[in-house]
Amino acid sequence: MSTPTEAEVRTEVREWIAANWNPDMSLLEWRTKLADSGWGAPQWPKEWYGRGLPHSLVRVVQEELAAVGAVGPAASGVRMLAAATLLEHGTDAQKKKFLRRILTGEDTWCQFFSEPGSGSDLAGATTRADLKGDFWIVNGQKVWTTSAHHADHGLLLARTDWDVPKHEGMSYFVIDVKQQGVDVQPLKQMNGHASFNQVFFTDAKVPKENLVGKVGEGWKVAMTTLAHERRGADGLAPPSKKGRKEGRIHAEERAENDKANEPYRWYPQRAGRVDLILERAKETGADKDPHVRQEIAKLMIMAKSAEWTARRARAAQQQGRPQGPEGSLGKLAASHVARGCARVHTMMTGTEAMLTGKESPREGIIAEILVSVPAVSIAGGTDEIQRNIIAERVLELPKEPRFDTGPFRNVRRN
Amino acid sequence: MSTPTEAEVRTEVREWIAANWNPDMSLLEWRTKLADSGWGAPQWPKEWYGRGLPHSLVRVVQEELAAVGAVGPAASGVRMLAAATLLEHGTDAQKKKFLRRILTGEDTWCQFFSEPGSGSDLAGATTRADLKGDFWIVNGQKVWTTSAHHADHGLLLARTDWDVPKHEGMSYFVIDVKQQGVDVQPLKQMNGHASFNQVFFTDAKVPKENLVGKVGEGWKVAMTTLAHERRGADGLAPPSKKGRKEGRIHAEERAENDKANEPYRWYPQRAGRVDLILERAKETGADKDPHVRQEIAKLMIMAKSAEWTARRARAAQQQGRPQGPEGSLGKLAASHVARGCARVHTMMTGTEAMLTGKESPREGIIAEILVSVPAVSIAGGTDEIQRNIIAERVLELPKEPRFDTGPFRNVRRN
Amino acid sequence: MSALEESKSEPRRRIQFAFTDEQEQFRAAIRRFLADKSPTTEVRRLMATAEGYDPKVWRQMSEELALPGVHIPEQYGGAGFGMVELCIVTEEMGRALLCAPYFSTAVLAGNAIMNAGTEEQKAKLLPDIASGARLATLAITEPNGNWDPSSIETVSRFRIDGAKSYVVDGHIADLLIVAARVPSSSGRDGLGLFAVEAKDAGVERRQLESMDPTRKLARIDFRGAHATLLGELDDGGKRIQRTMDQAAIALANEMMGGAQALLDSAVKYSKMRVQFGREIGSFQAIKHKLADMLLEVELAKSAAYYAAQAAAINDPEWPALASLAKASASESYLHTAIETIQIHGGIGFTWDNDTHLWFKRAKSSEIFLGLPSYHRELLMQRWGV
Amino acid sequence: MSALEESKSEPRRRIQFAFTDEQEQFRAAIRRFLADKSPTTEVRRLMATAEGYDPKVWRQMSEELALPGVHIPEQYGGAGFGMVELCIVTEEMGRALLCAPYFSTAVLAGNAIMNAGTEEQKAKLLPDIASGARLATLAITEPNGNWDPSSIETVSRFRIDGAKSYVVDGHIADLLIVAARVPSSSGRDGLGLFAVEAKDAGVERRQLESMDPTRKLARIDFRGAHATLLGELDDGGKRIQRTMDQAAIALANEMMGGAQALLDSAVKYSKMRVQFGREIGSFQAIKHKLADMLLEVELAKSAAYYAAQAAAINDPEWPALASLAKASASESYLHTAIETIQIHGGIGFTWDNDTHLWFKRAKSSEIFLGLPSYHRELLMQRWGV
Repeated sequence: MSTPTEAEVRTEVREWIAANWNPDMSLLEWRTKLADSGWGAPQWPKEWYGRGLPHSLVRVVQEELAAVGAVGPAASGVRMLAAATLLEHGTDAQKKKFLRRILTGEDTWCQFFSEPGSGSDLAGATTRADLKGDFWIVNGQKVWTTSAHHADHGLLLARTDWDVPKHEGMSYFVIDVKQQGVDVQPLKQMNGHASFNQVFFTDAKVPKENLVGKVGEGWKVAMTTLAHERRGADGLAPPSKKGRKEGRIHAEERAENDKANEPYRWYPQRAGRVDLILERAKETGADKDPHVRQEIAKLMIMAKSAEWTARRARAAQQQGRPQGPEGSLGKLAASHVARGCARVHTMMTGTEAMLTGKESPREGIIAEILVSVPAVSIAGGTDEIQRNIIAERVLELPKEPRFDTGPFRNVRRN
Repeated sequence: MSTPTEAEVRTEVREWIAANWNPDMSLLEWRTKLADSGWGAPQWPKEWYGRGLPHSLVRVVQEELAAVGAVGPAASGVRMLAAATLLEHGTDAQKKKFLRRILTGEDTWCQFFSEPGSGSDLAGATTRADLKGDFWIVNGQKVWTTSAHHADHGLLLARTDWDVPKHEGMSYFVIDVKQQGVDVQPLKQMNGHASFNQVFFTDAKVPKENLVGKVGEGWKVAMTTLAHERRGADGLAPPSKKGRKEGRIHAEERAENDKANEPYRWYPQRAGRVDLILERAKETGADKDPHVRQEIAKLMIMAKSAEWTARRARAAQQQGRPQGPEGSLGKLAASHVARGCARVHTMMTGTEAMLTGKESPREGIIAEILVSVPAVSIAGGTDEIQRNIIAERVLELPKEPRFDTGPFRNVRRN
Repeated sequence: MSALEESKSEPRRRIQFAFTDEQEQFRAAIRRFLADKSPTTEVRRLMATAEGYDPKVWRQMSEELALPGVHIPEQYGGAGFGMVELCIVTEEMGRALLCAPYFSTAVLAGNAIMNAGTEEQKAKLLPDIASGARLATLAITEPNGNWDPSSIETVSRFRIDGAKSYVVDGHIADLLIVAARVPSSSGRDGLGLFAVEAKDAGVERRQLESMDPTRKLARIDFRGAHATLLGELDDGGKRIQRTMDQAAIALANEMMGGAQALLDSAVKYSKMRVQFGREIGSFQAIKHKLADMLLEVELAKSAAYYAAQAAAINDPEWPALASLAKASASESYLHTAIETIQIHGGIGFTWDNDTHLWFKRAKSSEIFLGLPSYHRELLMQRWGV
Repeated sequence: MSALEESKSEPRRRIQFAFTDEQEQFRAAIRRFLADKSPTTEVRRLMATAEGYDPKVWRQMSEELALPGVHIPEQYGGAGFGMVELCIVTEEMGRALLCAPYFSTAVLAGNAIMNAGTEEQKAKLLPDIASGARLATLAITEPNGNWDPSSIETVSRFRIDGAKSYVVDGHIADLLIVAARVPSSSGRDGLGLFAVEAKDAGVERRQLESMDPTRKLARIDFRGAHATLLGELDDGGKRIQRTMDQAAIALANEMMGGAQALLDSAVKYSKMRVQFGREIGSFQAIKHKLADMLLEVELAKSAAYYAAQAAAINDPEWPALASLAKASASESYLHTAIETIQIHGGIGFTWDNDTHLWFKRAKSSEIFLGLPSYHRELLMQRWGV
């Protein structure tokens, strides 16, 4: 069967929407329709809640949904990484069991990769899974998990073989979070937020059929998850911006989004709020100080240049040219910008920057910047790891000699 | 025999000076007296041109020599490092042959350690010495040698065994520089000066008896030389500052000093001339610019703090306390100060800093700073090597894993 | 303290680049005391209280070690030492992040009274400070946050009116030393230091939410409170400035104690933490970062020590050095804190890891008494540039 | 150039974040030419001459590649491209460190005439510039070294009097475009650009000893030399500023070509040089330094490219961006040069190693047209802050 044209798709989806969309439905009712019709994830295979459309036509579906203000499938958090990973590596039984409830939003997912002892060195995980009868028995600790306290399922990377090199001894599982043996604790940060969890596994159980990929291929499967994470959300319908926003369904969606976005409320402050720099300069009178002007200019030059560098990277990609070094540099630039912001915000704010909370400048936003910025050069890979990546992958400098080869059992670890 | 008292030494040397000093002597004549009497190097053993005095009494001799404006023994350049090394590791024949002529200034010395292929990694030297009959035959290249074109003898570190680890296969020699087979070339720097030489050895000869220490112990002997180099001149009489400076002997000494100091003329500029910063601020009007004032203050704070840190190190040493980290940090601080000076001098000088030579500010001194400062973070051990030393020796962090163990023949090199 | 007492008799006329054996013993005694009384469990407990200190520990510090009066002459009940010993105390307190009204009572109020009070006033006020019986503080800055005394607007003669803010331990002090000016004066003229009882009906105090919970700040409104001028009005501006310069030096030393504590913890963690099969401290990225941190800490520490020595012998350059040391310590402490978090990685950003306690002190101390750029400009002026 | 000619017809209205295929081909052609004509052996030969360029190579650049007129409209004998292509040329020349009077003739004088000249003047002066037949330059700065046109003191009406300095290629230019003011004007008023023949009896030129021997500078004294006003006096100040802003953008791009050449050489050396049994590029100290250098170069390059694009489409923000790009390129180029020497170690400080040639260009370009701090302040003013 040949691929339909853009016009055909547009007509078909428009008709389907006209027949089915109603903002007074419940969110679940509507998303069930989306999943069963395949319009919720049109690029997924027909047999798995999609319509097998090429990526280039997904936009058409999104446009039509947005045109009437229709809500999309559940897409927040880790669930779409789970879907992408299962579509690539899962068994049919797994796809059947999990994919539909991902789209409908009935299940919430989280990711169990990082551990206290393996941060920069993710492949050094020591959480273990041992096969006993029909179950893998899981023991260990994971950390930096977002929203584990809401999650139904977790993507788990655990060690199943200690006698092979580190990357070869891990397996990948879907674990039921809501079971005895999985203890989810909040992890409070220095800025007072608790956006992450630490999770303790004590003889937690994973049924054999929840192994994703083969035993020992966990690293490979995890790479799929991480690649999708880096790429961002996978072309699924973003929350629609147009159309009426009244009706039961929108209220339900807003509640869902609020819950999903809660852990990320301080992220703009972590990045330094460069958007406030010039405003604050005027507001505080710092724009009269020749030295502060220099510091502001240095910071704004860096921030602007980082933005343009990212756009150069995207433009090169769009032209199908090799992406060039621009993409990999963004994270490092973001650290510099954030640290620069903390410095300049302090200079501009002066003594008031000793305060925090409601009474402090911008109702605590400035204070939150100052205590959040230190995370930016750590989260998602430290600056040091970024420099290694840039040096080895972009500049092709010789690799760091390794000391963690051979059977993992013998590798030095924490 | 017991150690004489300070008063005894003072009386004895004063009488000797009264009987012998005369500024109309030739420099050689006077220094021969100094060497033969032992007053030129009173802390050296009696049998080797000294008087066996403790270091604490050397000052007394220096004071008495200085009091009449008497010239000291020849001390410039590498000759005192040679003497210290020979006193510790040399044979009696070597001491007899070389030490006296070091004090009299009849011989000039230089040091052949660094090579083009072994800069930071001094023990990676590949200049070779092979024993043929009664001579070691030397082939290879040395670099960064100061005043080799004036030198009579060189302290040579050369590889004599390629089948043992790098530090164990080197030997230490005294080589006659003025022979066929030793080709001394000037090495011009980016600032236009040629303070160093590169030296090519082609079947150059070293008589067997000029081996210092045992075969294979060259690294150990070189460490003695380097330790004395780091410690600076070894308590020998500095050029006297008091007293009459007329007479033949002073003219001869000035000529000698001018020649010895010639390679170092640009060193103050290499260090950045922090002494000129405040003067130049007034001279250029940069002291009116609030931003430049901040930059000046940052620089001066660093420079002053570096000075005080060095004094803390000396004070701790004098109190016999562990020296603490202050000493090892000086070189790194000097790099920061020099780079800061180059930056601030540029800001203050402005457009005139595009010029060089006589017509440029301060008759070329500012320009010379700008093109000389890059050497400060390299010469005498790069900043990177300094950081390794500080981290490993002061903070006692784990050592860098090594890739140059085993027989030197198999070690990767340039 | 007996070893220390001997050293009092030796007048020092030159800057010393090493502490005396007696000073080192004094430091060791304080360090032992604080290791015992101010572990981070205690810091965390106290920073969560409204008062922010433990009266029992304060009593012990006062009675056993006589710390609040270390720099107060013996005739006023103090130990009779000077700036160098005071700065040894603050350095060790900064290292341990002690939660106690020491900086307010001893450094700010104590020096203010010594700088401005008449013999009679000193004899009346200092003994209670030296003994730790009363808590006190100095109120300088006003809600505009300006650290230059010329900008003071609070007015006083026998009654005081105005508002002060960012007052350290202002919520618990018994005695408030307030910088104010006589009506219709301006600039550096007409300024004076006034003693006000905190319990006066004209005093209204409100604790502010401070970024650094280990150092409490308050806003204080004065509405006709009774005030006693300390000394004369003649050179009140100078006396205020002198007090602030001494405070800057004591703060710089306190900061370097904190910076050293952070550096030590970063070094320790980097020797212990293993990633990729080796201690992270064996990677040059960490190694060289730590070497740079050490350099920065040592340089700023040299400045802080030098300034204390210069103030102790009343070297004419000492006010310039106060600004130099404050600017240097501010940059060094904050940078050390940022890099210590970085070396700890994710764990360093968590609440349960202790690093953020020092980070917040570093950030807040960078600002307290004036930002580095303020002090650099002051330094240039004081150097006559 | 045929591929390029097609692109001329497409008017671009938006900032482009990638070069077109035609622009990439143009760049490749220039790079090949310069690799052939301007190896460092040639740079070293020419920098030691008084003229500082090779007339034969200049002729080839002009005739084969039509470079001097790349940005000059076709009706005046140019190739009819704009700022983006001009900046591609300067970037490649900066990379190769070409010794030639291009910046003076094409960038400075060419733009000055286009900005200020009447139709008649452009028709008279530009063809010889586009064809490379005449060398020209722009004399702005005076011996006081100030880059702000308001500070110009040289006066002119029909005769010109005053002194100019730091004039690029002033010793070999045939035509001098001189920024001067009418008598008794001041500030931005009364300024204009004047054409003066270098051979006029009232012109005295003296080459200055420049730190960067690949870019020659001259001092020019005018004593009653004949001068022709280009265009009108009305907004002479604006036309001068526009010329300088264009020059700043072209220079920023030139600098980034140089910075990239240095970075490439540092990367290459670090892969080749072995110490302690491994390539120095395998040490994190070097690895991370190079990663930081790459970031700095890419950021500054993005700014230089963006500014050229903005000027090409006459985006209202482009003068601000000229200052932004110049400040950014200055810091980046100089830092890259310093670190490239550092990575080379001792050899990097020698005369025979090529690094210092770029270092001196970097140092001198940091200053030329105004220091980074000057341009940062200008940027803030232009942003309305």
